Amino acid sequence: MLLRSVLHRSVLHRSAVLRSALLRYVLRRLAIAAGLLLGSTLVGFALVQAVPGDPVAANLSDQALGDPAAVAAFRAKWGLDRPLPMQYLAYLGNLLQGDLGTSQQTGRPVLADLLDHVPATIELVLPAIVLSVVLGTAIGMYAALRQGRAGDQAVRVGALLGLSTPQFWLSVLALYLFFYVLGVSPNGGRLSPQFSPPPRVTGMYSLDALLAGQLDVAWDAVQHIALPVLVLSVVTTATLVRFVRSAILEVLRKDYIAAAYAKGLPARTVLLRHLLRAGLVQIITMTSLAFASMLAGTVLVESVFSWPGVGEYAYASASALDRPAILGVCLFVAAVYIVVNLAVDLLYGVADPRIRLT
Amino acid sequence: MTLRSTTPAAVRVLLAATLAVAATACTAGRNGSSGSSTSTLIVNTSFVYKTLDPGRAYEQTGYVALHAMYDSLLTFTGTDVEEPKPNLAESYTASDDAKTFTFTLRQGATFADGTPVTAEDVVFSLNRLQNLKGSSASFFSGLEATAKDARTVVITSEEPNPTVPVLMAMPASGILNRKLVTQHGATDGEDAATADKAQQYLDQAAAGSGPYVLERNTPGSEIVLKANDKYWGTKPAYSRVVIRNMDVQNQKLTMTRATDAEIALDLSGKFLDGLPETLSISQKQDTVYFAFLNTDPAVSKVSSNPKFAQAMRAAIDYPGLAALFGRGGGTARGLVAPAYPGALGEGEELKRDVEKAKRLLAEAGLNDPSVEFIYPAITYRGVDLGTVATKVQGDAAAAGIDIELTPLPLTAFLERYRGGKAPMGMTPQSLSYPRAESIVKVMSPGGVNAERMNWSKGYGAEEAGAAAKEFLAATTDAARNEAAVKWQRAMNTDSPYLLLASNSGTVVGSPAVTGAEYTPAGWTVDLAAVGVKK
Amino acid sequence: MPTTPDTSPPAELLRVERLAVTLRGPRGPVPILTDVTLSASAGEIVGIAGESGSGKSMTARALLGLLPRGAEVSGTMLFQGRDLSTLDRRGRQRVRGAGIAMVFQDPTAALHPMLSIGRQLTEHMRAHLGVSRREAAKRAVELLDQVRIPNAAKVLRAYPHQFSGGQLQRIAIASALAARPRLLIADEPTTALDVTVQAGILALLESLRAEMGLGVLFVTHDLGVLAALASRTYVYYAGRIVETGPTAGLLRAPRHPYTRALLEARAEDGAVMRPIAGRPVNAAEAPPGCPFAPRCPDREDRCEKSAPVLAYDDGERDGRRGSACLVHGTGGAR
Amino acid sequence: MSGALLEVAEVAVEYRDRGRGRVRAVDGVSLSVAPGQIVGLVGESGCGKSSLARVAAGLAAPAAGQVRFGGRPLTPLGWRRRPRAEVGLQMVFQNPYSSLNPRRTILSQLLDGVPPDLPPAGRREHALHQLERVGLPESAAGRYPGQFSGGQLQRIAIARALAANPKMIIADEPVTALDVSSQAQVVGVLSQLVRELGVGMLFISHDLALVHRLADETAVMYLGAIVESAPTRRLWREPRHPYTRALIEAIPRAEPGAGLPKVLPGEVTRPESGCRFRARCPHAFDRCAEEPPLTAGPGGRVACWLDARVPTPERKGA
Amino acid sequence: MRRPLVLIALSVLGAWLLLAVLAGVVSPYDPLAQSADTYAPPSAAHWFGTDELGRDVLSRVVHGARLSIPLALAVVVLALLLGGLLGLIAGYVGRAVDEVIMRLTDLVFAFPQIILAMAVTAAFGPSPANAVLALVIVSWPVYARVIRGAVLGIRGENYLGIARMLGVGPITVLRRDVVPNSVGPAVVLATLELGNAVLLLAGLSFLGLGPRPPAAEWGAMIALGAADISKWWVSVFPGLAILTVVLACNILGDAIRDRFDVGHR
Repeated sequence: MLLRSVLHRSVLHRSAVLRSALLRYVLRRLAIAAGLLLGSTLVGFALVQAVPGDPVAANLSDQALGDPAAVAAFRAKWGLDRPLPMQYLAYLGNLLQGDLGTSQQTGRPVLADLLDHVPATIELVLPAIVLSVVLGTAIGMYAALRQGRAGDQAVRVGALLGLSTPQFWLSVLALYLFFYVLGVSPNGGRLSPQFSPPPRVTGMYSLDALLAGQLDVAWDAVQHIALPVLVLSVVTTATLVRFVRSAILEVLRKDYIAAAYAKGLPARTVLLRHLLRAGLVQIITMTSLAFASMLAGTVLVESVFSWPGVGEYAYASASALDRPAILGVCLFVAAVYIVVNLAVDLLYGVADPRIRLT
Repeated sequence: MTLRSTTPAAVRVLLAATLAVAATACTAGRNGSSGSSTSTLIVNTSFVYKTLDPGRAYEQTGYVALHAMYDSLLTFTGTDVEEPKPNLAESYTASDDAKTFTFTLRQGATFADGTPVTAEDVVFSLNRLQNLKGSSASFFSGLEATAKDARTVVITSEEPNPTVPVLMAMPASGILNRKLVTQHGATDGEDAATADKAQQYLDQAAAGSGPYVLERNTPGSEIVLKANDKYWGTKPAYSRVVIRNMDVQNQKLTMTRATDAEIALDLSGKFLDGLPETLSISQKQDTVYFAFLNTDPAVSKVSSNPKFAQAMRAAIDYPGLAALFGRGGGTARGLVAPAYPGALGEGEELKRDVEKAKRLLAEAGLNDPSVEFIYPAITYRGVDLGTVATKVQGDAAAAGIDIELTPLPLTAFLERYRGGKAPMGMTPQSLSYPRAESIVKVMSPGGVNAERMNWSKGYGAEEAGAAAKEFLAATTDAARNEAAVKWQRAMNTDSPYLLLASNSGTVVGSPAVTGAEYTPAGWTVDLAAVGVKK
Repeated sequence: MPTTPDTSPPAELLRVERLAVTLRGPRGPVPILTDVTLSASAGEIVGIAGESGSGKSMTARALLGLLPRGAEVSGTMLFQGRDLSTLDRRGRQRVRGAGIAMVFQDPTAALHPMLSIGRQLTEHMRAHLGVSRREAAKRAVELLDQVRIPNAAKVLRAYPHQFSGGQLQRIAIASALAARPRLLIADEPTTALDVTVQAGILALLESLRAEMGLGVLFVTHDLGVLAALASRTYVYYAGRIVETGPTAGLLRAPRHPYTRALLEARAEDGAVMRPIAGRPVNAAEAPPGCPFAPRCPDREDRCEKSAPVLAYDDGERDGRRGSACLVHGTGGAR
Repeated sequence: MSGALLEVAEVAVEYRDRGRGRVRAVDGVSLSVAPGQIVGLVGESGCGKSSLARVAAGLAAPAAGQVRFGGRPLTPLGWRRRPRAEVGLQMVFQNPYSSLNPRRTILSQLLDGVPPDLPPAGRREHALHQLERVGLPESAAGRYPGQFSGGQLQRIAIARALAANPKMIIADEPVTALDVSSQAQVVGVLSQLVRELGVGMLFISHDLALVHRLADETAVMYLGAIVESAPTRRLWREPRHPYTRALIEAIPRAEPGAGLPKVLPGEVTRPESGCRFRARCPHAFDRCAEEPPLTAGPGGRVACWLDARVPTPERKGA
Repeated sequence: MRRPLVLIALSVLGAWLLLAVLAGVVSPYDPLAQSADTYAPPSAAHWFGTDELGRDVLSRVVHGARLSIPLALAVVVLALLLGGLLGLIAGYVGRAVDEVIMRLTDLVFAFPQIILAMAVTAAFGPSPANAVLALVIVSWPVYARVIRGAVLGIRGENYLGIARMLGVGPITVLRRDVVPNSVGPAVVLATLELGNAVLLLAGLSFLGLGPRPPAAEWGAMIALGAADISKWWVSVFPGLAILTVVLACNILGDAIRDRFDVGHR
């Protein structure tokens, strides 16, 4: 390490090297992401092959099953008459053209199904992740700064409680309490019945309604979003609080924080600039992890809140053993995860000059 | 909310029986006290939907919408399924041998675009239906439609077939606007299964002559219909119908608060408890639940023993099972659901006798028999089949029978069931069209369904077979109904089928609607018949 | 050149009297410093020597109010006549950086890895001196020139990982000097560096002292470094001062056995490296009596019973020899 | 150098550095150690001395050159058990806390290196004897590393190496991590060993003063190469390479009036060509644009054009 | 405050273990016994009420411990073994092997746990064994990474090199020096993951992918109760059971981590 730093010191004067280093970093990340994407198609494909049941038997009526022509037509349509590697290659080929196959359940292209379900999930996950990050960072920092005191203890216990609550149970409780008993929240779903979905731009009702100037629809959509977002945020916030707390505690022990105080900087500057900045890389990492776990959480939460999102679709596909849909969802989710990770890696470069500049 | 077993899938379970599956939820919402226009009817249902192409659709939600968009030659009105009524055909005649049927088309009926409905459209639609080789095509096999003139259609059947008029009332035989759909890739040729490209178009547009046309279709979320301006008949009461995907739980909550025109199609069982008195509830017992036993000793020494079937039949707590289904449930009588012609009458309910069950087991030399019991892990009509299976298990345990439950995803269930290797299992069944014909065909010895239990001889096969033969030979509805009763009694006496209970389809209407009636005809509710309460 | 007081009497910057620090440990209070009395003047480099755990770094942190939470401080710490322990938060902020600045042992750890050098040089400058961004940047360039970092303008935009340890320590010193402090506490600033680099830092500190009249409190474990740099030296052992005096005299004729042992354990040409028996203790582990007694070659029975106090040759403290030894010291037992 | 125990011949060590290709940390270093001899290797951090130590000990393979131990080429550690003959080459590391497995008793770790040909009863005896050698009580054997101070651990690490009856010990900064008081103890143990057991030792340190105290022969490394090597006394008294001189002058002396140590200007940066010390050398001249060879003479080896023995390069047109 | 918390957590977990062992004795009813008294709200006869088949919710909650706790333990132990082995190999052997194993963990990480577990159980059919299998498949990479990290962390430790130089074979070094010094963090992680495993298992059961009916499994019970949220007692009590077990596991895991000072993953 020392050796390296000695040999690299003169880098400062060689901006060409610098730029190519950044470029190489980005390219390497991209290559890894691409490899992972390819790998995830293979895993997904292999997984779906393990799904039992002859899709032909599951999808044709008995009459049709008795008709060899109908069976052959079905097999040809789904490429089931070719050997597995060929099926995989065909799948990859279709994938490259944006064709994820057709859901056996809905009879629609999986991509179209996903495009319908994804915005609904984004509408939940995006506010939930923002809320969690803001709350998690603030509370985590607060706890770290009051380490060992009552406030810290309360936060730690609260975070543990949040982590230990089953999300689906919390959803049921929340719905029972806020809708059934108190009546302050709307029931599940994305919109109250008296409203029609706004014209589709993003697919997110609240946003689309705003874009269309339908304030009442937007407000109704927001009301529907509130409860599932809160439930989703509980676990993620708890996770982040714990991560941020320990990350900040680690930074607090660093000399450069003592140095910042020793320079006579106001506490606020030290907290917001020095402490938070140093914890940033870790917070970004944790956020990406939290994002992945939140995507998973949507399966359970969406199912309770009747939310037609990706989680719901994933569950429906899995219970119906709808192979193209299962594969589609898996790939979609994996792709999101990989892309988020790529983004995080690239963000590291922005957040941490050590990555950016070497 | 979606539970472990609510599954959006429509799957054919039996030859002539549908298993419509309660679906996952989607857009749901509190029924606001204000806002919605009185001319909009909201239909809350768990979507079971694949397409709005009449030739391809086979699912409950699709049928509800299709019946409102596509007129067929005949139809059923209200909740009555005894006698097909005129629709696009103002009258029809049948030959004595039940092989030739002549339909005369109504004058002045037009499609939504104003084109008149002609015999050619009818022939095209029926040919397309058969050649698409979709799920309902088989019911129409052996039929041939010809246009005698612009207003006359003759349908001939190879076999004597008194059910042809009933088939002409099915949503599948809805008449399409030939000119319009051929422009969008439809064909009625032999190769329609591959050559027909009209499904995408039909999913987003209506090409029928029904009281409603399609305004918008968001699969999985909602189907919006609007009144057909050019409708030839009486205008429907509501100018707009929103069929929206909502799981059962939310349907209940929504209906509880509903003040506007709103109906729910999937509230059944316990979900009907505690609904406000002001709501209308219409039910028809059109589904039966039965267990089946494999008669092959190689599969199971236990289930293949006819005495075991008898013991099970005596062990089941029929009223208790029926109670699981709430107010729509009925104590088991016969394999033909009470809503249909030919059902067994009241007083023929099956009875529990645990002592008899134990005695039978002892006679059969079966000590603490244990047997696997498969069932689809879904919720059907608001009842988790797992709960039903668990109840059966509990009842059997009281008689000393150990049942090992194996819930399976629907497709996996079907595969095992069809594979003929499952020792025992359970499934609900309702009819694709309101006649006993199909179940008699498939469940009698030698039928597709009976073969899955390897049931061809013994185990009461002779008596059941004879009753089935008698049924199929009958050329009138009345004769067939009589034969169906006989057949069911035989099946209840000795067969590898254990009838468990019957259950109802339900339509719940808000106080603002009238005529929200459940029909066992296939389309659940006639949307055009729903009225506004004054 | 070793420093000698200027012709005019130097202004006293720092006066610490009977400083004691106790930390809160898991099993009750832990003494860290006991009865520390020292002073430093402008234009003077004062050395604090001792092994790890002797409390020399804690003295530095106590002066800046950077002790861990729960630390208890007694005694007085006067900086330019003001008692540091009575300052409020704002007052402490003003003293930190602008009055007393600090340079840490490991320069790679003491600079924030994700903030640019420019920001770390200027942020407190703007707070303390009220200068504009532009002026601050200008001053930062001057400072970098002063600590002999070439290419100053470019360096401002760079980040710490792009520099070697020696360069970083210069930058850290520049940063410490940014708000024109009067006293610089250098806590083992060269321990992590190579000898050739260390030589540069020592020369830099000496020139800063000479040119700016900076007072420096130089903390180290290496008496050799102090020989070259410090006019006066305090030797710490187990959280207290065991010997003090002008550096030259202290090295020439160490009085306390510990000072002598430290010198003899050094590897230097000619001399034999003589190990000190046992191992160093910190204030909390110190036995009653003289803390060095268990390791002391000249130990007498009384050493284990009573603790010696630091006593001075003629009662006047500053600049005078003093040692806390019952056997060789000037003072007696407490 | 026929009697050499350890011979390092033209060894190079390279690191693969992401995005920068290969980095040469050690660039053609040769040195040898005879039985009973202590060779000191001095250099500042990053000069490659630790990389060289690992290669010399067989922990890593050199990128070029060869290491011979007892006349035979040394096989770098791989997936096979180390040949018995090479167990005679041992190493003591800088960080004593990392040199012992914290979860095994001292005895069990001492037994690791005890020659297998000893009878079972003698093995324990042998192990305990090593503890005694480094001045620790036998009772230490049953304890765990966590119960010892750094200085004690370093002595245990030495005992552990001794258990294998080594002929040669490579000590890589063995006292740098220790307190002043422990340093002297460990240095004492090491020098005593060489005297008593006649083993050879390569003593690596950044502390020229320490090497001066201990080594018979001293080699000075700068940026991956040896710039000067000579008998320690001579090297200390009249350093011939400017870098050696700078090193010596930078050492602060705990003597009254010693004055500030001399400052070596510049940074450790390898020039594109020529003498690697050229940029910082106060005496650099034209010729230094070419790299001086390490040339042997009566008083040792030196790589500097200033030294009279270094042959004048034949330059075209000069 | 930490200590009493740990004590409470210990006693809660102990109580659950005791309940699991003594379920047959302490539960007032047969958890599978059906009765006509369906959906009875909590009362003196049925403290936690009854469910849709008239089964006693209290008895089912108590018996649920018998399923959830051992299954969660199985998940954690198997994942620790599998992940530990792969992580050890990756860290110790390094190079290509390491690369392959780590990319494999990346791949598994790319699929959110519950979704991958769902797909796996969908593929192999719902059953306790398959739920465990699915969760092992999705959770081993965590252990692999932690162990690999620990191995890499100690790979720089001199005692490994010294042992090899003393003539000890690589496998012996692995066994005596590498394993004991690298499993610590993974074992600590395992205690933290125990609660997580309970949650995931309950989640799978909630989706119908766990033990078969009529087994009393907490997640499945919540699902049944959620079918009609007005019968709150059917889902509230099993949920509380999960909450207490998971919370106790997490508190203990935290305490153990603090004790052994092992950082977050």
